[in-house]
Amino acid sequence: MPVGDVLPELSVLISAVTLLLAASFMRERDQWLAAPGALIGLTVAFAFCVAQLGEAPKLTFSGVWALDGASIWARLIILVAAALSVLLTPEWLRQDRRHGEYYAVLMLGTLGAMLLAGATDLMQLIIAVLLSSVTGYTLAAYHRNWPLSVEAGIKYFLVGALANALLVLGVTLMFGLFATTDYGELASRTDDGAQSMTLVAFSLVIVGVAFKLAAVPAHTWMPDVAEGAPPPAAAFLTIAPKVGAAIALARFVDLFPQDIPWRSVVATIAIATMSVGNLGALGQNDVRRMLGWSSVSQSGYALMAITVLGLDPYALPALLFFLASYAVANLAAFGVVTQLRGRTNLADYRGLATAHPLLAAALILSFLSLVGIPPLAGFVGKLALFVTTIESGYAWLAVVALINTVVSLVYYLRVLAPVYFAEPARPMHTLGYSAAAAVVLCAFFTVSLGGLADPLWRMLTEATLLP
Amino acid sequence: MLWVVALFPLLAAVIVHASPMRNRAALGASGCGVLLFTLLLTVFAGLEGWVGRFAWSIPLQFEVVLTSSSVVMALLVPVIALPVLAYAAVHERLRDLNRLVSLLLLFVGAMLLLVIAADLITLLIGWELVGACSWALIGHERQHASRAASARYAFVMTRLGDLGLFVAAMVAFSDSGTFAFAAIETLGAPQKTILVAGLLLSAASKSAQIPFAPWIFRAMDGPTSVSALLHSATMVAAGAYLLIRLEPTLAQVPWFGPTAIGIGLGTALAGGLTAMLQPHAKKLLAASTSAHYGLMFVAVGAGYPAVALTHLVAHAFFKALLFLSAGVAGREADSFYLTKMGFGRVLPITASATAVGGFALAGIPPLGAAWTKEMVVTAAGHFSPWLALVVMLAGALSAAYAMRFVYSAYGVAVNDTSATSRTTETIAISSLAAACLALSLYWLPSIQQTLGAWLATSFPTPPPWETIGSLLTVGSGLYTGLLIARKHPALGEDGPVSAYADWLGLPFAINRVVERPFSALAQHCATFDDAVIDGIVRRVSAGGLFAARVAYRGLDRLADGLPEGVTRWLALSGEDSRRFQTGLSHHYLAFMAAGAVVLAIILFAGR
Amino acid sequence: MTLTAILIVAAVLIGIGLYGTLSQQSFVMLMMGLELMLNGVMLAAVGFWSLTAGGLPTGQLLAIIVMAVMAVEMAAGFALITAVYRSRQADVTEGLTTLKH
Amino acid sequence: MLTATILIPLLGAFALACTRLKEPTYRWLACSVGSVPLVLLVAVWIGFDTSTGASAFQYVVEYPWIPALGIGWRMGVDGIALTVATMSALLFVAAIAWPAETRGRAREYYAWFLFLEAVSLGVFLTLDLALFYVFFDLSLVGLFFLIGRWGHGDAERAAIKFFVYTFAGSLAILLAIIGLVLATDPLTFDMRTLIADQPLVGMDLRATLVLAGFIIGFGIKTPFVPLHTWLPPAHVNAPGPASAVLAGVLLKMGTYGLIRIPYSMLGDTFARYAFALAVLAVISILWGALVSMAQSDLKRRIAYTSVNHMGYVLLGIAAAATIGGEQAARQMALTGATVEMVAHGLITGALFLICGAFWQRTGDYNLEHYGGLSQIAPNLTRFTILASFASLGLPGLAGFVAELQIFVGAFSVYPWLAATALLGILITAALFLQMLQQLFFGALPTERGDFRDLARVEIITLAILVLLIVIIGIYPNWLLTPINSATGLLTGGV
Amino acid sequence: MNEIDIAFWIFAAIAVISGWRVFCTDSMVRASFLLLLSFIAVGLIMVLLNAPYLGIATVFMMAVEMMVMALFMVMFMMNPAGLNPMMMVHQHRFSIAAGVFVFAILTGLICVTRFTSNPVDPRIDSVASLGKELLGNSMLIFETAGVTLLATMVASVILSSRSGRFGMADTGAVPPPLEPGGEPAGRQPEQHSGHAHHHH
Repeated sequence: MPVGDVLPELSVLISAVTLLLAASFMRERDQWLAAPGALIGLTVAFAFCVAQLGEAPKLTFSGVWALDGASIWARLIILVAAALSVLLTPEWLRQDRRHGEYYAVLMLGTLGAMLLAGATDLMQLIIAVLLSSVTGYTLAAYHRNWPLSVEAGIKYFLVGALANALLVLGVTLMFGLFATTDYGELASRTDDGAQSMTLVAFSLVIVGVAFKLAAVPAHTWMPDVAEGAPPPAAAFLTIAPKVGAAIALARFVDLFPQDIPWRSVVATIAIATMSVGNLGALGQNDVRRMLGWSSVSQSGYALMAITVLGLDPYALPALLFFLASYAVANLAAFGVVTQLRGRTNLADYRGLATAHPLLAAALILSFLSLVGIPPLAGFVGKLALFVTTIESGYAWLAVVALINTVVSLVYYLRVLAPVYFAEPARPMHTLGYSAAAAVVLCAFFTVSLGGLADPLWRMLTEATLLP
Repeated sequence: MLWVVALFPLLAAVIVHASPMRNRAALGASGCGVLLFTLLLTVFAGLEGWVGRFAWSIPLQFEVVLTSSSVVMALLVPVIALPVLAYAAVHERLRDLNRLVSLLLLFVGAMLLLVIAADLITLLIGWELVGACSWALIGHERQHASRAASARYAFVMTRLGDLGLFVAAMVAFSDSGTFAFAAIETLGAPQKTILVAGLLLSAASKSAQIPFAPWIFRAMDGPTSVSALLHSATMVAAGAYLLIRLEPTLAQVPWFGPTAIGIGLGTALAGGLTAMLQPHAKKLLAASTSAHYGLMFVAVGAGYPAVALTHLVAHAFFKALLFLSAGVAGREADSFYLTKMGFGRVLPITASATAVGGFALAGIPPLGAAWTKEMVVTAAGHFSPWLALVVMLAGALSAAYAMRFVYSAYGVAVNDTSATSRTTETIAISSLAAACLALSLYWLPSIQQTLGAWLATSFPTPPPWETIGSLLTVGSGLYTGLLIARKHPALGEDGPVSAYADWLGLPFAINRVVERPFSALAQHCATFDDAVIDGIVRRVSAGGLFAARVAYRGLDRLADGLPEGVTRWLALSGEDSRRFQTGLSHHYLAFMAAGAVVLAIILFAGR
Repeated sequence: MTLTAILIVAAVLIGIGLYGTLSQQSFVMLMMGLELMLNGVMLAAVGFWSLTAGGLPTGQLLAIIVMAVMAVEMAAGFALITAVYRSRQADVTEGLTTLKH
Repeated sequence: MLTATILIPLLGAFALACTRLKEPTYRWLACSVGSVPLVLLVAVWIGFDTSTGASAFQYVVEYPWIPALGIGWRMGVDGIALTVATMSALLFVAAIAWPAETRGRAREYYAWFLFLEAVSLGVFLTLDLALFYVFFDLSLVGLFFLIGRWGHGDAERAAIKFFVYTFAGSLAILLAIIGLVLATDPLTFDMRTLIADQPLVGMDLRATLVLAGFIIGFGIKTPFVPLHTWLPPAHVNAPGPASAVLAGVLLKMGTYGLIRIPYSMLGDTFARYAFALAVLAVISILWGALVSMAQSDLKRRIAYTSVNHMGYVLLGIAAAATIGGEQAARQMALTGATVEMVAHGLITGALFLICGAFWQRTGDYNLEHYGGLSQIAPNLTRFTILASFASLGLPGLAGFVAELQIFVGAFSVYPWLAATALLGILITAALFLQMLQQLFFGALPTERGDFRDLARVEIITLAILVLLIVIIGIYPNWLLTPINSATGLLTGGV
Repeated sequence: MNEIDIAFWIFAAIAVISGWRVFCTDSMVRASFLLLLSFIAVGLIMVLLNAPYLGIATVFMMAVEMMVMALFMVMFMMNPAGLNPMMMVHQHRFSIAAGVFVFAILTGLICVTRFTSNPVDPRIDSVASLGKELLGNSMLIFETAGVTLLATMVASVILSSRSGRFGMADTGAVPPPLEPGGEPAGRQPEQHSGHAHHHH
């Protein structure tokens, strides 16, 4: 049993369990110590992941687990996102009695997202989705005494339960058709002409994964979670599962030959997702909810790369880079929200630039990056997306994305305008130092990923997708 | 090197303007000094045969030379400007006098540049500068908005003509690759046609010919000295001069002669009539200016540029003289209406000088102007005898209004009690009168010989019937004028005549046909721009939000209407029904299930 | 007892389950619908295992996975329902409409 | 050298943003930092080799940014870029020096201005398409904040409209750039390579679409009718210096981009649609002039004249692009277009600064509410009259040099269009004279009795601009030589 | 039509009918027991399909689960004993349509799809092979499933337990206030939430 191949996951798991035990023995006022503990665990996992970068891409655990560029990079992004959201947490949950367990759940959620990225077996996929979902519900509902939070949690759950049921159904049908759940064998058996049942099974699985990706038609939980969940958790939930799911989806669709017109399906989902997300965000006066909608639309952009997967060598690197840029920018935005003690009403943001220039700068940077203003990370990500999409002959998709980008600019500016142009009415209280540190880090990444994009990009271009 | 002739006054103008000089004496002296020096420069340049070349870039080459005709003009401009400026220094109000003087110098400089130009661009530059100066001079008294309006009217009207010059330059370059006058000869026939049309257009507008004439009345809002200079040697003269300078080229186009003559005669008659009906001294003179430049057009059109030139010179002197004296009378009467004037007894010198000018205007021998007018008649006669008769008629008209002006302004009248004329004014006026008298030398055959030799042409000899005819017409004209002045001194001040007195209603027509529709058009465009063009943009942006709502409503029916039908949909609160994210989990579930089906359908469709 | 027969029975169960999921207001009843769906799925899985996969162990594992999914979701679901009930006194989907638009 | 030209103000902006000083010090600090690029560019100008056979782009520097995508920090100038960039630098110094109402936020105000200067110069100086886009977008960001924060009236809305509208254009440009660049192998954003091997030759449909993208994008920025309606509100609500920069510098990015990218890199396709562009240009000329004529708002009026003048530029470019035109004429047209960019930058810059002066004194742009100012504000009157006459193309001033060449050049390619466009200068004359009349002539309204004349700083700033306008009008050789060295190459001459 | 077939059909009938009745009964407790019945029937079908282990496992697991569910009803669902009739549904027609549609589609496809016919050899020891699979090829999956179950337990404890080591577990489980001593940001739930309108 090649334990070495899952060292990162193991370290995350072990630290999760450790935290759980520690939390049940630590005194209440020491609970925050779990945060540094979690950071240590994530750092170790990160180190192991980096170590894996060197190795040649391979399938282990008899084809269940992929160690390729895609999964490794995705897991790195997930780990970073998790670490940053951990930084946001301790001050936020200070007075929560179950402070310590939070980190355990978060770690397990991280594990689930990582497993999503690496799964090359349909059953493994199911379990990964399940793990990240069940932890996700918990994180979303973590403010057990706060109506919005639990409401977000149960809505997340209801959508998730059906999605998983459909996923399981799809997988079972797949098994019935091909008598296997292993990607490698699937790829070899899907070649001979697809039956109608295959199409049904395929679309069921797609919906199941789309739920994790917060893509239409299973996107409905995203705005609720973004608004209701604790902002640190929302930051995590809008990023980590999405990253994993994007890779999982890419892996899955890549198995199927052209006589299943999956490109048009993915393209449709992409357009629907980015449009619905943008239209939803357009009228929002609630910043957290707006961020939720905007991250729906961002999934749509990511799907562009999946649409053209295999048509252009840059598709996969573009996807990874875009996910990375999205992750840092989105984290920065949620970080600012957290640091402002969950301030969410648009009007409450008036004059932020005067009250807290640095936070305002971070917010501006993250929003501009989400729009794709150069030379920020988001720009390079979008540029790569557009390049690969157009290169693969899907220029019309790029045009749709372009229009959506313009629309998105409007609602980002609707926030930035009061932030910068108005004067503050009341003093704006902030949370604490670690959240501030997280914000600064994210802003820094947002800038540097754009300015110094080359090393990352060059490494990403080597990334591979198995099988 | 020849550039100096034009650049010196321009530069001097800037210096004077920058200088702290504010009192009359200093300004007058310096201005006159500048003009004198310019005059000397011109003479010297003429003797030395200076030329000038200058280039902005390879295609943009400029050249200035002195031809026989341009020498005459180049001398004439400062000679006339000298007394006018001296007069201005004492006559005009002290406020802004410094600006007035420097503008006058600028005016002269620009005119000189135009005169010595040997390529279309230099010409264009001088041409437009003259226009701009005229704007500043007409609107000189800034506290009156009406003056500025008149200045604008004049400038826009003349710039409309300038476009002709632009076109000419464009044609010349597109065909020959250069702008030099020399190259114009080589143009192809069609290009030449356009070019000549352009030149004629700009000349007509500058020289206040029909239909551009009305601007010259608006120009009367400027100070008297400005009018004097503007009508005699600069602005208005430019048009006629252009035709004289380029006549050999122009004449190569068959239709040029008739057209020029047509414009000229039309203006001569219309202007003469207008002037005769005009009770306003300056406007009377202004109309007569148009008329006389019309005569010059006729001469050029008939192929006698030299004749036109000589007439231009003569006209310059007496017209400047008349304006100056009109200015004195106007100041004393505190109005330019002839009925208020009549200072023959108190200002005898001015009066007699004015008489000289007036007779010259009327074309009474032995004054030089009479000869030049005679030459015009002859030239026209060479083209066709009937033309000669019409020109005589124009002459009669000019005699008539000349008489009216002299008699009313400086005749013996009731309000002829007290009036003063400043010495410098008197000197300026009388010097000009002397010049008018001196021009009587035109009649001497020897002088005519030398002139013809100098201008490389020979003057036509008038057949006797023409001489007699014109003498008779002049006589009858004088009589008519006297009649008007005595019997109907206020003719044209009011009543139906006054309408005709303003260019026979031409400005009214222009206002109705051009100005109003144009401003209306502008307004409509602005409205359209805001309402439609920007409107579309606003719609699009609003459409975004609208699309959001519609999308929600549509999808909401899917998530909600579909399940339970409209009734159920109505059961939800209005806000919910407007948004797709109803907040009701089972809608999300339904939507997801439906979505899975849709995906499958797409897959099936795609096979 | 043919595969088709088994699958049709499964289909019936899935259909009923979906109906329950979409139609029930009470969270608990809704989850019963989900259970029923998964029940059908499980039947189908075993059917496949036994009649098309020639006893390939993966089939059994799949069935177990389905069972796991069922269990996990039940557990999480009940926990959430409890939490909601405590904080909102809500037990039906219509009870939670604060988060919308 | 060019790198420093961009980096110094950029770093200066950040440095300024992090300091705590007194209000006036910021102004002079920013002014001195902002004038460094001007000095450097003048030095570049002096050293610029215009002899025949000299390489088109000089002072080239190149560092990799994303080599995998062929993106790099590439800088270099030809005659056009050099002249336009230098004008922009000068205008920025003027705008910074201009006394502005910073509402207690001097630090950010001047920091944004330096930032804007850096990125705007970047647009003109870069030789890398990706970098071009980067700077192009950043300029929008900078101006968005300047207008929104220090503008007046409904500044926020105007700022957002401006940003969204022009951002849409720039995204169109982005797509076009990608479509263009993807035809190169290996992938590169290097302008010189793209100019050299005209990547889209032979791909008609794709070339057309790419061209359309560029035309829309730059058309919005320039702006041409009917894509111009973002301009008036942006101008009206922007502070004087900002709109001076907007009109003087940012609008040039559109036309400069047209020359630099589609004209140079899509030669054939661009030529095929040159006539359509020329028609568009004439429409812009007449429409801009007409609509401007009907405006009673000082700033709107001048804003619309910008539409008119940029129409001239477009006409020149279109004429220069046409196949079959006389080379000399096409070169003249293109030179004229470039000179018009410079001239319009200076003239309109001056005019908008003057507008700023009006607003600071009265907070009112309505022409109806003015009159007779020449009696109490002679200096203001002087400068305004000069600038207006320059704008209506009076000989001896900069505008004439440009428009003459445009008309003459365009005429031998499109006689009728050029002749029609001539009407533009007539209407412009009318509207400017009317504006002058309403502002300065006639009786002085009582409520304007306390109108201050220009202060010393304002006089100096305007004097420099106007002096330059006059010099260009009388002796433009120093300007025409470098421009011609570039246009000669661009129009296939020596 | 041998006895196995008969048995199958009987079980199938039980599964389906009881499944259907789940949503027609008035008491949730009854509903849960009906569901259990359906599960048991399915489990027995599994036994018929040579999967005794799975069958039995299902039966037991579901038995337990349904007990839990029943407990829930009794704990705090309204109307546990179903004394008065209960019909709480929404989007009813759509749901029926959806159910029928899915059934029809699946059935149709099942009939047209060509499944490879490869029945299991009755003689193999299915349990042993399953064990080998779990600890062999599919070990990672199995392990992950275990982790998932762990996570689920943690999650349900966190969410549902009323009190913890430090007293009431929920106290303080709210966002920090926007201003010290103030309310957390975000909208407040409408008052009417609770046993919301039940439409029929």
